[in-house]
Amino acid sequence: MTSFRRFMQNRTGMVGLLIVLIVALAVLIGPALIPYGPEDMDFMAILAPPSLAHPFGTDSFGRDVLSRVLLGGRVSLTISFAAILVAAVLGSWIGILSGYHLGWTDGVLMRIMDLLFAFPSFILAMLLMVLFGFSSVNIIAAIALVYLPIFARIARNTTLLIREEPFIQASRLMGRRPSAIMLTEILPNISAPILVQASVGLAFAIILEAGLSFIGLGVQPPTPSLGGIMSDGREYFSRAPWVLTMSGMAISVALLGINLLGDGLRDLTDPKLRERA
Amino acid sequence: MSVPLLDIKGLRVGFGRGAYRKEVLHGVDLHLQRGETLGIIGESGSGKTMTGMALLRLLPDTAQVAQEAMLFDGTPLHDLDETAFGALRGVRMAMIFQDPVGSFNPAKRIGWHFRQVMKRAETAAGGVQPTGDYRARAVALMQEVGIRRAEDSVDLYPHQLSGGMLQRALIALVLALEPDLIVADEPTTNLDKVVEHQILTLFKQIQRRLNAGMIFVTHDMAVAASLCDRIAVMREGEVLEVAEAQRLFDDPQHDYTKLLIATARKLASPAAPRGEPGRDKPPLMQIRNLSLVFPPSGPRPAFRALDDITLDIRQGEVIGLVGESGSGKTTLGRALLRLYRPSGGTLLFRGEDITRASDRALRPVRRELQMVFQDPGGSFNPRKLMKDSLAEALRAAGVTSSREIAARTAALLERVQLAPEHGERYPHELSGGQLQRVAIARAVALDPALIVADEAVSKLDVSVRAGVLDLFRDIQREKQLSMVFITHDLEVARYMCDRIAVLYHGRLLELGPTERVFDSPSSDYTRTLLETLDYSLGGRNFGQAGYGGTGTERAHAD
Amino acid sequence: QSTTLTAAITGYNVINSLDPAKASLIPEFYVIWGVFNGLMTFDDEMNIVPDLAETVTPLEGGGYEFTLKPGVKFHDGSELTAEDVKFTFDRVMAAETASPNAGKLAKVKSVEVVDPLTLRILTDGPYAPLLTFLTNARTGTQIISKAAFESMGEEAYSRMPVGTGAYKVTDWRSGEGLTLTAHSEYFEGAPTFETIEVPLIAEEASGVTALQGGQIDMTSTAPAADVSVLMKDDAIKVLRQPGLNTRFISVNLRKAPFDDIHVRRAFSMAFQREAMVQAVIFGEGVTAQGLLPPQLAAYYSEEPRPYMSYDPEAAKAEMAKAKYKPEEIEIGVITWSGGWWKRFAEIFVAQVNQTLGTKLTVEVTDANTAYARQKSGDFEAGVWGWLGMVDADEYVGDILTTTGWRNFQGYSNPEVDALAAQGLAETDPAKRPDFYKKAEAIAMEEMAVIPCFCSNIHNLLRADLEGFVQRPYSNFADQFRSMKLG
Amino acid sequence: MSDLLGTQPKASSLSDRWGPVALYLLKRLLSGGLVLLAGTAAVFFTIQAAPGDPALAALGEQATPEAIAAFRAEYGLDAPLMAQYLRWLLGFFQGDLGQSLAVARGMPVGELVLQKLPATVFVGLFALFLAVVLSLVLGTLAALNRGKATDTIATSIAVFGISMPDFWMSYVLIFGLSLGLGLFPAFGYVAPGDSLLGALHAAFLPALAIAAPMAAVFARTLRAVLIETLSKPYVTAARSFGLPRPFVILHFALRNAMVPYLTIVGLQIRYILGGVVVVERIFGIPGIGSLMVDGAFARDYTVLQACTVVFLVIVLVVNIAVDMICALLDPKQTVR
Ligand SMILES: Nc1ncnc2c1ncn2[C@@H]1O[C@H](COP(=O)(O)OP(=O)(O)OP(=O)(O)O)[C@@H](O)[C@H]1O
Ligand SMILES: Nc1ncnc2c1ncn2[C@@H]1O[C@H](COP(=O)(O)OP(=O)(O)OP(=O)(O)O)[C@@H](O)[C@H]1O
Ligand SMILES: [Mg+2]
Ligand SMILES: [Mg+2]
Ligand code: NI
Repeated sequence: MTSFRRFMQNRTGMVGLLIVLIVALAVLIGPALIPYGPEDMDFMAILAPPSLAHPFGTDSFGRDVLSRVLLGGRVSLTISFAAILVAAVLGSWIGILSGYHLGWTDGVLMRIMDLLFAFPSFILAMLLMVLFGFSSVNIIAAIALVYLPIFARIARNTTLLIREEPFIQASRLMGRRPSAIMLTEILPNISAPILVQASVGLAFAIILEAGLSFIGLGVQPPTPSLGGIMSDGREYFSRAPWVLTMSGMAISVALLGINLLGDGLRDLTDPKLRERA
Repeated sequence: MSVPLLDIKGLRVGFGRGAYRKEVLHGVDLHLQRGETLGIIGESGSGKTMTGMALLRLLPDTAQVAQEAMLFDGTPLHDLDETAFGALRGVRMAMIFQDPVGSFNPAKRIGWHFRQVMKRAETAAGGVQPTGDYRARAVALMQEVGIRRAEDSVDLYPHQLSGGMLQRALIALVLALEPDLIVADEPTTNLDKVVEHQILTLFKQIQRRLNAGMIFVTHDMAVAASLCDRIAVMREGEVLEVAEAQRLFDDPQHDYTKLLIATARKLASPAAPRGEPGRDKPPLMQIRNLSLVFPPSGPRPAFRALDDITLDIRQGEVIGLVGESGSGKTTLGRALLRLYRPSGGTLLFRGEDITRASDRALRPVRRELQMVFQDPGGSFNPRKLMKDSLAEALRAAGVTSSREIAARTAALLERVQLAPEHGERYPHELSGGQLQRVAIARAVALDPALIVADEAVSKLDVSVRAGVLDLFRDIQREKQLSMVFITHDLEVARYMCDRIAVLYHGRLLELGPTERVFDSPSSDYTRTLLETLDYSLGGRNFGQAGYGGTGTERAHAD
Repeated sequence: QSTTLTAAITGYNVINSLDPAKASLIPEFYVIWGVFNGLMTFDDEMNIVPDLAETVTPLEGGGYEFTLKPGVKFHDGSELTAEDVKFTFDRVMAAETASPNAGKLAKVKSVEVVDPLTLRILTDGPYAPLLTFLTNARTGTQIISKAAFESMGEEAYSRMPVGTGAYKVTDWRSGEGLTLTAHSEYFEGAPTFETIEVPLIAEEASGVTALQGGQIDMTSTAPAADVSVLMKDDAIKVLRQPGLNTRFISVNLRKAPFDDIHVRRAFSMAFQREAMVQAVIFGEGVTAQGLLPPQLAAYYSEEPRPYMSYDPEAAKAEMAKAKYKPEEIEIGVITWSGGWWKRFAEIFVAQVNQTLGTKLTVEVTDANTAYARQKSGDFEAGVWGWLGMVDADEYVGDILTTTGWRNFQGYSNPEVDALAAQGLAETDPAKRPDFYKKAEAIAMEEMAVIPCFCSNIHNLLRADLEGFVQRPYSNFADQFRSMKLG
Repeated sequence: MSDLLGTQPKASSLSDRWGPVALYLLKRLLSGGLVLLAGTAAVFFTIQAAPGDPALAALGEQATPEAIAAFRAEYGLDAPLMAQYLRWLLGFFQGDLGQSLAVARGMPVGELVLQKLPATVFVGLFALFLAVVLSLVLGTLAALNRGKATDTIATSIAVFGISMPDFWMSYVLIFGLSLGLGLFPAFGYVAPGDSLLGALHAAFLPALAIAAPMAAVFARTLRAVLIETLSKPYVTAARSFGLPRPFVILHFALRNAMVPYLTIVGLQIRYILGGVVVVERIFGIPGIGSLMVDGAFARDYTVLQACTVVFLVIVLVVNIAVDMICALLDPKQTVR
């Protein structure tokens, strides 16, 4: 309750939340409100400029760009969200395991994370896509693998920080099982930095997904994704600049919201900032 | 009297705006003469630091400061703009901060700090040609404050000096500025008693030399008593009373002052001798030649934290573990509980060897060995209600029925003199004293045979300390627990313990009944340690002996 | 006048080998055309005319006798002789060379040197496309220097080849570009530009911005979407014409559901080819109803073919005759992630699904996987198309005959095989097209592939650049010699 | 009470601090080597598991079956996988990265990589430089004017930067600054060896496109860290000595904010390298990122392996360098 109140005070966070909510609402119910489906082709209106009928214009198949951007946004957000979720859950688990047990477990797990982390993110994702084929599931897996080591490291470091905390020691002294300690004592207390990282990661995941789709390694058509629409729009930019511009601005707005929200969350969870606020 | 050096009236400091505004000083009045020392005492959070910071305009931007008057040597400070004030700060007024380690730029050597400060002092004095030989002057100053091998020390980084040395260096820095007003904000709280003693001595000398006015902030009654001419008592942003040091102790006006003084006196008076409990019973825990080596990590070599410790803990006795910071008290405590695995020696619990027992094998024994930690806040999962933390412990003790758990939780809370509603709170919603009570309750819930209390009261305010100590002692007697009481506070050790063990560099230097150790210590180190009690145990004669506020200077043989 | 021209190859950035026998990628030929000459060449009207050859005389029983132009110099200054020509052809034909272009000379029995400037190519019976295959096009029969090749070795030669062309390669930065320098002793006179920089620009769109930004002077291709806009730009000259190519849906006739002719016909009638041309290549092309493109004018059949136009009712009716139910057809149409190829599959799938109620999906992979799967027969349907093929046999013979090496769809009809064989042997240009037209008609009736459209080819030049004559097979470096800034 | 004030450590000389550094370096290099081995093995076996064939990429869609067979024999692609990998590994240890299969058929990969590396390094460093400079300015301005208009503006710029994916930024820059205003070339790369000014001019837009999101991340980090150091007691102490404000900001606040700042910079190197790949393609920069993309698409595993090695080494070197700089800047830690 108090943290919610504190969040309400945070102007950045609130603006971010507002944008995110609007974006979420738009991508969730927006497509249903538009008279054109994102896959409805109209060969009479190929590359029509923005108008009242098509506020974002149409693409090369005469599809309504607005409805494609909205649905594409939904797809991109879903993929990024799923990827971050997978990375966060798996990464936290690996990190806690590593940080709690240390020693051998830690060595092996962290070397694997190091390996993943050594690859430039985009290249790692790209390689995975080329190797395992293009599909939404593979994109999710690729992005998740890119972020896995980040979450694992954060979880491990925070676990290391609190594993010597008296309340953990007290738990150990009660003779509780390590798994129980990890689950009920450690996990709730490292969730804040994980959450903040997740919000930052979400923005990067969207960029990564869009980047992959942009160079043609994205979801399968006709499903739109923001990067895919941009990639198409880039091809006929000089003829129909609105496709790239509108989808590009859409992605920027979504990222803006998520970033601001992330800032707000960070301010909220960082005890140092909190003290001084 | 002449114009006071400092005259503050109606100082108010607040943070935040609008509905979120929180005032932390509600109109503070203080005044100070040249050469005089004004003590400010009061519990943590009462606004002592804020007063000093407001005076030097060092508060963060988020703070709003208002005052009726603030005169420095007759000049109204509040009329000065940033530039004019900047010309005063660091030149005529200076502050010594609570945390000497934090006051130095960790990236720069000690000498660098001196050079910058001296340059600044020269510019302020309008000195055109810099004297240049900052280093020599720095060394001289450092020698003056009693830093040995000052030549070498100026080339060290702050983290390479001990807290005591840094505190001295900080004082030397302020000396270099030669101010008229020194605000010293708890300059010795972080130091152990031995060092504190030296530094306070030094302080007085310097003040005398500069004939400066000094505001000395502390929460330690004894220190204030022995150092200050006048003492102001603060609580919750208000000055409750100001009086001559002697008078304050003889005739406190305010209830809060009375409470503070009573608590301090109580701790200072030795407990009634209790003999040596458990002498005839078999020892609960036998420690034989215990040693512990921390393995090397990164660039740091292996470190022998415990060395050949032999000690029996008898049923129902309280052993005090004292020694300077870093001597291995905590490490020994944790080794006893098998939170660390000893590197050598044996550890027998009820005759059973647990030196190398695996975590799994230890689990049944664990409940018998409990710990109460220094940081009451940190020893609870911040995301759990207090009653859930207690319930957790009860479950670990084998209680399964939820009705019984509820009943026992309530009983435990009651036993540590808390209301049931305290169980419904989160850790941050309780005060330190209350938290430590719950911590005791949790330890007791498991029905242990041994409790290790690691600096269990050092983070608590003086005013609540005695209460918690009494609770400890009551429960210990009631349940006939054995207890290892770790502290660096000799008063506390004497108040609580049956036997005292003195650790020094990981070795057991001395072990004996409390009375014996205090009366006829067998090692030099213990003797040195006890010397510090002379003033801190001023309870025998508060306000009389001291560092010569108004009294005579205390002879001190070095 | 500047003596350097920057002519970018756009849409590609890999050149592996400039050895004609080994070359097979389009950008490789783009360069080879300027570095080498063939015995023959195409003139501006796409007629085959002698290039290094002076005279060409048909021989009884198949083959030709060629006399060479005297005094033709290689880049290293040595003179071209019949030995070089024989060496070139023998090498392409030799099994150990494993030349991807060996098929062009498959019917050649032997190459005989008569005198230093005369040679004979003997074939197994009449072999109609031979002269076409000896042109300086995507053929691999460009003449190399025997002496230089033998002294340099294949590896080095393939990077710094010695030819007779107007330009020689003087620098080659892998994946990045090449520098060509004028061959001053070129047999038709020294070229205008001293140096030609040939950067390789992977993204066509980047090529356009580079041209607009003045970093390059011309491109080898243009993104179809930009063409209409660029034509309005006075600073840029757009060359365009229908190209020698056909884009089609390759269907696997060995597998369900395309083993059923009715499915293929239904599919062919279920989509609008005109819309496809608009949406996929922005009108830069024409619809196709067969494999032979309009640019092979003599071979092109204008009269409408059945099943080749959009007719939803007929499509449904045809589908009803099939043994498969439309809603049970859940196959993927393979395409790859390069620009319009993806849209090609996408619009096909969308329209067919809409008309017939099938459940086709688009299966985007990368180009390499798409190639591999088509070649190995691991596919149901995919978009496909060949580029720069200059002889009718390369369409009908290679794609539609049982043993044709481009026949990925597994089509087999003895009648078509026979007609193709006859066409191969018919040297009379007047009679030859008939065989191919007939063969194509049969195959299209059976819908061996589903033809979609032919796309235009483009070159973009800065407005003052002149002398580039565009050929429908999409030529490039062969024109550098005649180019100048006007 | 004579010597209770603690032992006196010696002033630490540089050689004292570099002693453990050598050991640390050795350890890092060793573990880096292991990562390298694992990385190449992972890349090799996954690329082999993927569909596609380098022969097709090398020979194009016109390739005849005979040509493909000959190609496979020529490059030993018909040998068992393990044997192929071991052969590569053996070569690697002898400094031979093999021949490119498809991207630049037959060309020694080492040579190829050396040809491409300078462009990537140049653009990457340029981007890093821009990101650092931009972020230092923005972050410091924001932190010093916390809560004021300047802070809002600087933070907004930073948030805006993060909200622009590099490829989208590239287009905005191309159409705005290049084709629109004609300030910078839209395409192409000039080697710094040919003309440093020309190289900077040509690489400005791509570097900026990569740098913008990074600058934003750095700036936000710096702002947060700086706000934290500004509230450190030593800053208050420095003010209480009356030291001038700019001096305090520079030598107390910024100086101590550098370690966490640089740590973040080091961590972001993988994004910079990733950004380079996309931006290289858009701007036609002949770098190692494009090479790796081509290698992946062409299944040219020798090229891919070599690029993997290069990228892993870059990341390793940068991280070690950052650690070293941090160790140098922070007297407390010799090395972490
Ligand atoms: N930046 C700040 N914002 C809001 N409140 C603050 C801030 N700094 C201090 N306070 C509050 O002001 C009050 C007085 O703090 P101050 O530091 O003066 O106490 P103190 O008497 O020095 O305590 P201690 O003995 O613990 O040093 C406390 O309640 C504290 O929480
Ligand atoms: N986990 C550890 N690894 C390495 N060295 C340690 C570790 N914990 C403590 N030490 C070292 O062991 C020594 C003893 O530490 P310990 O915490 O027991 O001291 P202490 O007497 O409790 O001091 P304090 O009064 O400051 O709490 C110290 O020098 C400390 O630096
Ligand atoms: Mg304070
Ligand atoms: Mg301790
Ligand atoms: Ni002494």
